[in-house]
Amino acid sequence: MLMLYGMGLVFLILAMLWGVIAIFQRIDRRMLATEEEKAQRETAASSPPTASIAPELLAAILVALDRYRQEEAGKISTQKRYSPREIEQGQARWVAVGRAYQLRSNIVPRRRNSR
Amino acid sequence: MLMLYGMGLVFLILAMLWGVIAIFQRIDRRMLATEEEKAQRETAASSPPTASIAPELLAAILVALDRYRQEEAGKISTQKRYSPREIEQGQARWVAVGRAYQLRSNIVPRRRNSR
Amino acid sequence: MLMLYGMGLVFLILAMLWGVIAIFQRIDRRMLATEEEKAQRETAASSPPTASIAPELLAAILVALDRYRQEEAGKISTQKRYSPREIEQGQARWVAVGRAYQLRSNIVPRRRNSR
Amino acid sequence: MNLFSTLFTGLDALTWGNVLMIAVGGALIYLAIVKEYEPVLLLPIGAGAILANLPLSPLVGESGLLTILYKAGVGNELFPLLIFVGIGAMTDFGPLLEQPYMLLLGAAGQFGIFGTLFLALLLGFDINEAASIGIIGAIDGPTSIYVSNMLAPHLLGPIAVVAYSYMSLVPIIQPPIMRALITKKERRIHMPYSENPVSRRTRILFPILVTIVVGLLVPMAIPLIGMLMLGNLMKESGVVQRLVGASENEIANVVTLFLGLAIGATMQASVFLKMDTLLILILGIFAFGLDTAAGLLFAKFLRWVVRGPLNPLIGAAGISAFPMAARVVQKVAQEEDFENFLLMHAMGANTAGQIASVVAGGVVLALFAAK
Amino acid sequence: MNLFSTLFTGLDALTWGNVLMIAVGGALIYLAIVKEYEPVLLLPIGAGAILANLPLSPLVGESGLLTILYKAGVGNELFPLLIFVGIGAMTDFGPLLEQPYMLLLGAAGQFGIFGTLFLALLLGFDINEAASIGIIGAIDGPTSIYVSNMLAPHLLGPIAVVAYSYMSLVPIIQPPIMRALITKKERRIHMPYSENPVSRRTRILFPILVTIVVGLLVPMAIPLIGMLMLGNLMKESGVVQRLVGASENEIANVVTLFLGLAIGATMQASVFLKMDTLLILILGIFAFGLDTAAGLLFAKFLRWVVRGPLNPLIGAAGISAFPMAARVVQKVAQEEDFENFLLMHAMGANTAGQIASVVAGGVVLALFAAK
Amino acid sequence: MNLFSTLFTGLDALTWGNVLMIAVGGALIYLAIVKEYEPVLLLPIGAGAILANLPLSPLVGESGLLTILYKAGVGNELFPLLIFVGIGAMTDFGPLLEQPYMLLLGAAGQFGIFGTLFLALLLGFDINEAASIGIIGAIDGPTSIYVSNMLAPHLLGPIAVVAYSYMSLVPIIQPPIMRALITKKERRIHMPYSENPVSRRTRILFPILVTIVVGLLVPMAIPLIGMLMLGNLMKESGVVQRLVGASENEIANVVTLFLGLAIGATMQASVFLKMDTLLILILGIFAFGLDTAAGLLFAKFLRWVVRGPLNPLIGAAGISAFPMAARVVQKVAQEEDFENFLLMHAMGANTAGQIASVVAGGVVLALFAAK
Ligand code: NA
Ligand code: NA
Ligand code: NA
Repeated sequence: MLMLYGMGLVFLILAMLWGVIAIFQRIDRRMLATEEEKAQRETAASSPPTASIAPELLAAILVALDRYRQEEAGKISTQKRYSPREIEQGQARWVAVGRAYQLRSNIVPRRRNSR
Repeated sequence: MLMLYGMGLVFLILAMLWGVIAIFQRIDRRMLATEEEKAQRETAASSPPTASIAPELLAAILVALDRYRQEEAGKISTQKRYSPREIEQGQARWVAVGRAYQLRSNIVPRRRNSR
Repeated sequence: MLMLYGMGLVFLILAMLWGVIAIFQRIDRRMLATEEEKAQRETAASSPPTASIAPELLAAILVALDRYRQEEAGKISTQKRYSPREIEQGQARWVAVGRAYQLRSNIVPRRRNSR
Repeated sequence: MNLFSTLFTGLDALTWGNVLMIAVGGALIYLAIVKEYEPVLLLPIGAGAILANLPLSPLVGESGLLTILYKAGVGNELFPLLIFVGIGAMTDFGPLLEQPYMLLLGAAGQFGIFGTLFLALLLGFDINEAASIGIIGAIDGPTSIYVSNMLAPHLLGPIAVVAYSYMSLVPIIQPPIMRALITKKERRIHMPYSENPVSRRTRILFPILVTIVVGLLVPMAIPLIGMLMLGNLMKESGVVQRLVGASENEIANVVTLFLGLAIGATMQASVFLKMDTLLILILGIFAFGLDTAAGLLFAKFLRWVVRGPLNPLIGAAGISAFPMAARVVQKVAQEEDFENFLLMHAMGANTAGQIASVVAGGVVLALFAAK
Repeated sequence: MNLFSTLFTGLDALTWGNVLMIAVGGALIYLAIVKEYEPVLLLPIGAGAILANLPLSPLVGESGLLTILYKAGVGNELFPLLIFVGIGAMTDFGPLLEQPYMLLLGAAGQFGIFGTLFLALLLGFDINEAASIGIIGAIDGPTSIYVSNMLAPHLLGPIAVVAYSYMSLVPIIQPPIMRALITKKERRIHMPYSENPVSRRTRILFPILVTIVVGLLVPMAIPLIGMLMLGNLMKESGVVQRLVGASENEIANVVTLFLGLAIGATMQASVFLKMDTLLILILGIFAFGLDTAAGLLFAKFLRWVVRGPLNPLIGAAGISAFPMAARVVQKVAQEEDFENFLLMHAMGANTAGQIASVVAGGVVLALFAAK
Repeated sequence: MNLFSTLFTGLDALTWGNVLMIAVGGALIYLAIVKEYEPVLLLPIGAGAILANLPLSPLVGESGLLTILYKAGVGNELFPLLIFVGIGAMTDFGPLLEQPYMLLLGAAGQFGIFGTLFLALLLGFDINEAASIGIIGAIDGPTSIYVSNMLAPHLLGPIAVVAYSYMSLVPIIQPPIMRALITKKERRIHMPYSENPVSRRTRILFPILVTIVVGLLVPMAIPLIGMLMLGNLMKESGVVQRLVGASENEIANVVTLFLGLAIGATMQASVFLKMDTLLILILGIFAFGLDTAAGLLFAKFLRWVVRGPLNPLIGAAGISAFPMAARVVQKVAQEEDFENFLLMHAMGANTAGQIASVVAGGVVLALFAAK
């Protein structure tokens, strides 16, 4: 009995999760379809070149692309996020540029807006 | 008195550890002897070139070799061990190759074992 | 009232910190003055070349220099500090050199101080 | 006198039980180092067992280090849950999201839990002990530790040891069962790659919704599924790399070391050297086998239902034991046809098994913890 | 029966409050991932809120993980103080040491604390609650958590959420106020770079003396200022890189994750879903605005006093919110004159704001904690 | 009134003891930064001393951060033991395994423990205090902290400070003693490199067997030797790099910081500013000298026994103080003969001293802890 209850519950819950994912998939596909339609209208006549590429090469490209995307994703989000090291270095550069400009503005006298 | 007891105990225990290591050494040497015998029979006539090498060079080679061994040891054990990052990347490559093959099997129709 | 007390305290304390820093600054400037005097007497006639450098370049140099200093600071203090990894590696090199020398002293017989 | 009596307090207190347990600890270290069976856990467990069984060891006294570690993270279930955050941060649910029907294979791969539970009851274990032994069939270390520590903490040692040792044996346990139950012809089935797109939105929403759905249905599963999915959410979000790194590395490594030592410390001679431990050893193998068989047979059944190109081998990956089971599937499939690539499908079933294990752990707790 | 009753215990216990709080948790996660508002804190807070509000969640039970984390580091103030060590290790007080008069701008930027406190009293909050809400005006996460947890722990959740959310909004909140209060002409003022040399000796002595001076005057501020300056001392010493690394990375990351989860767990429906939370949301904005205005006006006043080239915009950086406020100043100044570089001056005011926030936190505790 | 009374509570409570202790803390920070004496420990200890001696410091109150850290890891001996895991993971017992007779030099280098103990008894310290002071002669930080915290916790502060400060002074303390006791001729002795092969099996079995042998003979030494050898076992196994990394870095760094702060916090004026502290300062030097002399003389004796090429200088490395003592030996030997390479031999004696220190710590506890 317990076995039945137990396995029944497990199957029930995972089936529900299946349902949840299925709904996601439908939404994804619909959204993608819209995007693809747009894309197709834009790229119109150009045919996909994948057919003529050796599968090993295709695989390599896929991997490289994925890797690149991951790295880019990491980099971008790092830049946007609060990340003191980068900030400090960024600041150092800014400050240095600022210093240089303001040193120059002391060396070469020129019109200032300040009183 | 306490000093005697204390230092006596310390010496006693460390002497016992010496005994333990000595036994190890004997086993090691015996094993190595057997291995060396085998190795000698194999390499027979060739004489060791160490005598003609400058000691600094020899030192450098020893260090480099040791370093290399350490790194190799680290790498191999890492590969064998459960290491999710590597697995994920490994998986990515496998999956990509698999994808490419199975994409091709869709593009170029060929005999399939499946029903 | 509380606002007055509170803000008053905050201003008071920060003003005191200002005083502390001001004292530091005075000491720093005095020390630097002495050092600069010495330096000037040494470098005497040579004029600073900064004026003729483009500010962007100057900025880049400043940043690079700062970076270099940081790294050097890090390295030196690491070397001086108790840092087992470096020690182990350092030891490996020492040991290897020592081994090589002492291997040689076994190969090429020479005068020993030992009994 | 003083010298000798001091010197011999330890030797005096030495029992045969201690000697045997030190040997068991040594054996675990041997498995860890020479056989490389899950070394990051078995080595600390073995070391903990030795350190706890040296007579009069202050490490397991009331304020001993191993006791402190046990109280700090095993007794209160902190450590296995923190490890789950790290596992979640390392898991890619992509293959599962592309083929969600795999979730059923994950469910089937938990059959061994209840089968073993039943058998343990027959062998005379009480209901909580039986459930703890059954959970070995989840084939997931932290789940086994979490559940057994809650239901029958006195069996934690042997259960954890069995769970991790056998997990390393998956490449030896599974293939014979796979070859026996799945015909050569079936093993040759190629599976087309399903080109279901998975958006970033889906990947981010998935861990959140799984937590809510499972949490609402089985509140006892909230800690396990919640921490697993928290790790995955952080990974997929892409905006908290620092926290993901801390979960995967700092937290996971430190906690693994402490968890292993603390579990090893529970392996005291008086608790471990019993017939029960031997039975758990046997029941564990049974759980692994039953899980695998159930997964395979269910996959066969599923293939009969859908009548499509489904290779029943991937059912074996539903047991979890991530990622070894998926690799075993790929290997066995390639034995028959070198150009058959099932790995990605197996990974889907494997991550499904991971989720199903956690759900099953919660179900077991819901059914037995209250009683 | 058993099956269904087991299945529905969670759903049975679900209240509208839970649903709403899960939605709030989801909203925080949305802000963290999509808007990238302080994700390292808001994502764990949101996840903690969801996990704590799933009905019957064992995570917030007496020995639940989130309760353990709360007790281990929030209740006893350990986590915010450890984060301060990391912040100190990351902060460069160089620009401030070159222009110490900036400290007054930092003091002015705390006006919002007391202004908001006053307003909160008028709105009917009791004195400790009002002080806790006022401390949002410190515009510094750990200070807000430390002080509010000491004075009014039941408001910790909303105050932490408001503090971190609005901190991300600084680039939106500040510019309009800056444009309104500072004339175009003033915004164009260039500030010469002050060539005050700062020796290594000064950089090392600074954190020590600040700790002693502030500690002697306001003992309640010792934990906050002491930990901040400990981190800075370790950094400037240059001889304990290992400890600096541990403070900035290992400790900071792990503690941030645990702190966020624990704070999220305090956001129970019964505590969070009150009028008070809404009022705190409004008072928070008020505190940010008042701080900025006070900083700007005080900078204008200072310029009138010294009659030198002082761009009043840098007053806005005195609120702390390091390093965002300084960047906002630079951006607004460059809108008027592309060649105007105020960043370093703003950084001075910004780190002054950091110190002033901590001092103000101590002053608030000294005035109210005893009562 | 309120303003001034608030402002002056701290200054009011200030005593001369506080001022002196803050100065002591400053002096420790000076030694750490300028002299680079063990900065990773002395800087946090100094900072802890300042923070604990600011009047009314909430950090040392009942739920203050420093009190929490003390309870979390010093009172229960967790921190020194965790540091031992890291030390074990960094130590290479290879040179010792090649020349095991070095173990006797390690034993001889512990003579200072018992000599100092005896002297401390004469000076009027009670038996437990005397043993705690004697353990400075182990010349090993964590051992000193572990033993003294168990026998005489009120002396922990000065003992830890003395142990770490003098450890940095080894290059100054040892050479004169070496030159006084060992003749020029002896210092010139070359030692042949012993080509005893050490297999990986031996390297792995060594830490296990040392734990068992020492543990059986001196149960009180199990925590110290067990953790040291656990770290070494993990390192030599080569299969748990993740755990080794965590022990060497994450755990070691975080624990060192917390340990230093907590020890600093024990240095309250009322406890530290006593004649006893001054006596400990003097007895510490005595312990270091006695250790060195005993090691050197025993090495001379050993040379007389074996009548082989044994340079007595390596006896000085038997005191432990790893790896400084070994370097001092090499340096002093090279002063006489630039081509004399004793470093590897000295390293053997040095790691022997490490093991002997731990064994001696256990022996001291076995002899005195029970009473
Ligand atoms: Na499973
Ligand atoms: Na502020
Ligand atoms: Na020693």
